[in-house]
Amino acid sequence: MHSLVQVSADDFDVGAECDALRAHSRRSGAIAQFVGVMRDSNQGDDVLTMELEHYPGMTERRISEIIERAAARWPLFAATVIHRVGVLLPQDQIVFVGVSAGHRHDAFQACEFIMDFLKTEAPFWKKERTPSGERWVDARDTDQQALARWQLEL
Amino acid sequence: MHSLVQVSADDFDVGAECDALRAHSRRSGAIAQFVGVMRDSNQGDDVLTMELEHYPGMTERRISEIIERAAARWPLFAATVIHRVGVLLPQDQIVFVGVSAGHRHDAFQACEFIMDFLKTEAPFWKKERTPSGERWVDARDTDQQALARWQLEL
Amino acid sequence: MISVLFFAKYREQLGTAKICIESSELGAENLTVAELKAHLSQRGDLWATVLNAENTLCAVNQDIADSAKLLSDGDEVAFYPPVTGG
Amino acid sequence: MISVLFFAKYREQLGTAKICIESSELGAENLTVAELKAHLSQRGDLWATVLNAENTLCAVNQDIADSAKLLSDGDEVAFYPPVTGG
Repeated sequence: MHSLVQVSADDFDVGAECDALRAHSRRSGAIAQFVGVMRDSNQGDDVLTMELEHYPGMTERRISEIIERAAARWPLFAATVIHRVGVLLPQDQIVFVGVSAGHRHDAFQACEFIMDFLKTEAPFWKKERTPSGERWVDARDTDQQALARWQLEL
Repeated sequence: MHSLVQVSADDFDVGAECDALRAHSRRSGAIAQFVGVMRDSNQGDDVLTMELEHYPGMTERRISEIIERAAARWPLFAATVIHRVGVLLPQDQIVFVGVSAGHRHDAFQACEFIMDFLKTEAPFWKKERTPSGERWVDARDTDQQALARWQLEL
Repeated sequence: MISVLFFAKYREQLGTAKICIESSELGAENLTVAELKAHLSQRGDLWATVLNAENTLCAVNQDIADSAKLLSDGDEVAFYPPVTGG
Repeated sequence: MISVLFFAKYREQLGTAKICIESSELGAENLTVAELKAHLSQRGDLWATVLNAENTLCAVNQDIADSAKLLSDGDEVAFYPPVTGG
């Protein structure tokens, strides 16, 4: 399986990432992708900018490890995870997860699995700037709850 | 909800489609996408080219109707379905399904729902050219079985 | 007049993509899809086989229809094998 | 020497991203994470609060670790709040 993990301040090109996954998938046929986008509001407040901090080194390790867990569970051809850090504006792309597999259900499952574990295990932290000041974003219970699915489903 | 259905011989640009979904999703944050890619083999034979026939008019109607069913089931901001027809080569893109929603699980579910019903209800037919001649691709039981999930799950 | 379309393998097997049948030729005013199939099956064994195959699908005016569906003058009927897109 | 890193809200609250502690200062050779927390908590109430908060996470050499984890000279320890990426 081919895998790519990138953590950087740079924006990413979804079309180019999809092309790269396609190039690794002559016998696959199914590419599932997720793109996380910055919202312009949160908890009722306008969000002007968002700053993403991370733990360099550990971030890449944890994401690679999550991809390996997904590849052990579903037969995958390739997986790409890109996560941005630094200052972002509303509608900016934050994260890309792309997976190619032989069967579309496997591709969908693996893609969502990677997103769910990235949300709860990869060391990123978001700080929002709103008209009334800056605040660190709190972790959400729903993200922890999303993990339960992967113990139950195959 | 904004929706776009396109059936054409032209290739599509995944990056541009993702950007368009993003533009319709200031308050969404989650975009799930599927890209179906032509394989270079099927049932043990090399596939040199594939020709996709469809039922013009009905195809677009059925796809729009599938999108409406998805939008009735999950809160969606936008959905795009593009399907190519005509002659395709291995590694060519065949189909794009993109969905934006407020929550990533809804986006994943709606995207896979649309693909599963497109596979079984949209009037497209594939004809493969292999080194030993041409053949129409048979419908697969697994595609019918995939529908069962949507009666059981929420 | 009723238009009847054939797609994919059926189009090739029957050697036609579209036929038009005058209402007068059908003998009755409001035929069902089943009756249209019976009428077309008189064209030969190949037609009977294609039209009566267990997995042959039918659409009337581009909506999926079953054999009991009543047809009207001007309708577009399509017969096709299971779909394989995506 | 052990490096201790703090991230996000904790980095801001403690006013430091990284401290280095000499083994001699720690008093023991092989401390656990829990013992390191106790040692650092002596720096003041804010430190005690951050380090002993129920949802404070810890990594040792960039792997998630619990309080019983034994530390060695040269280790990189990190304390951070629940993650919010993606």
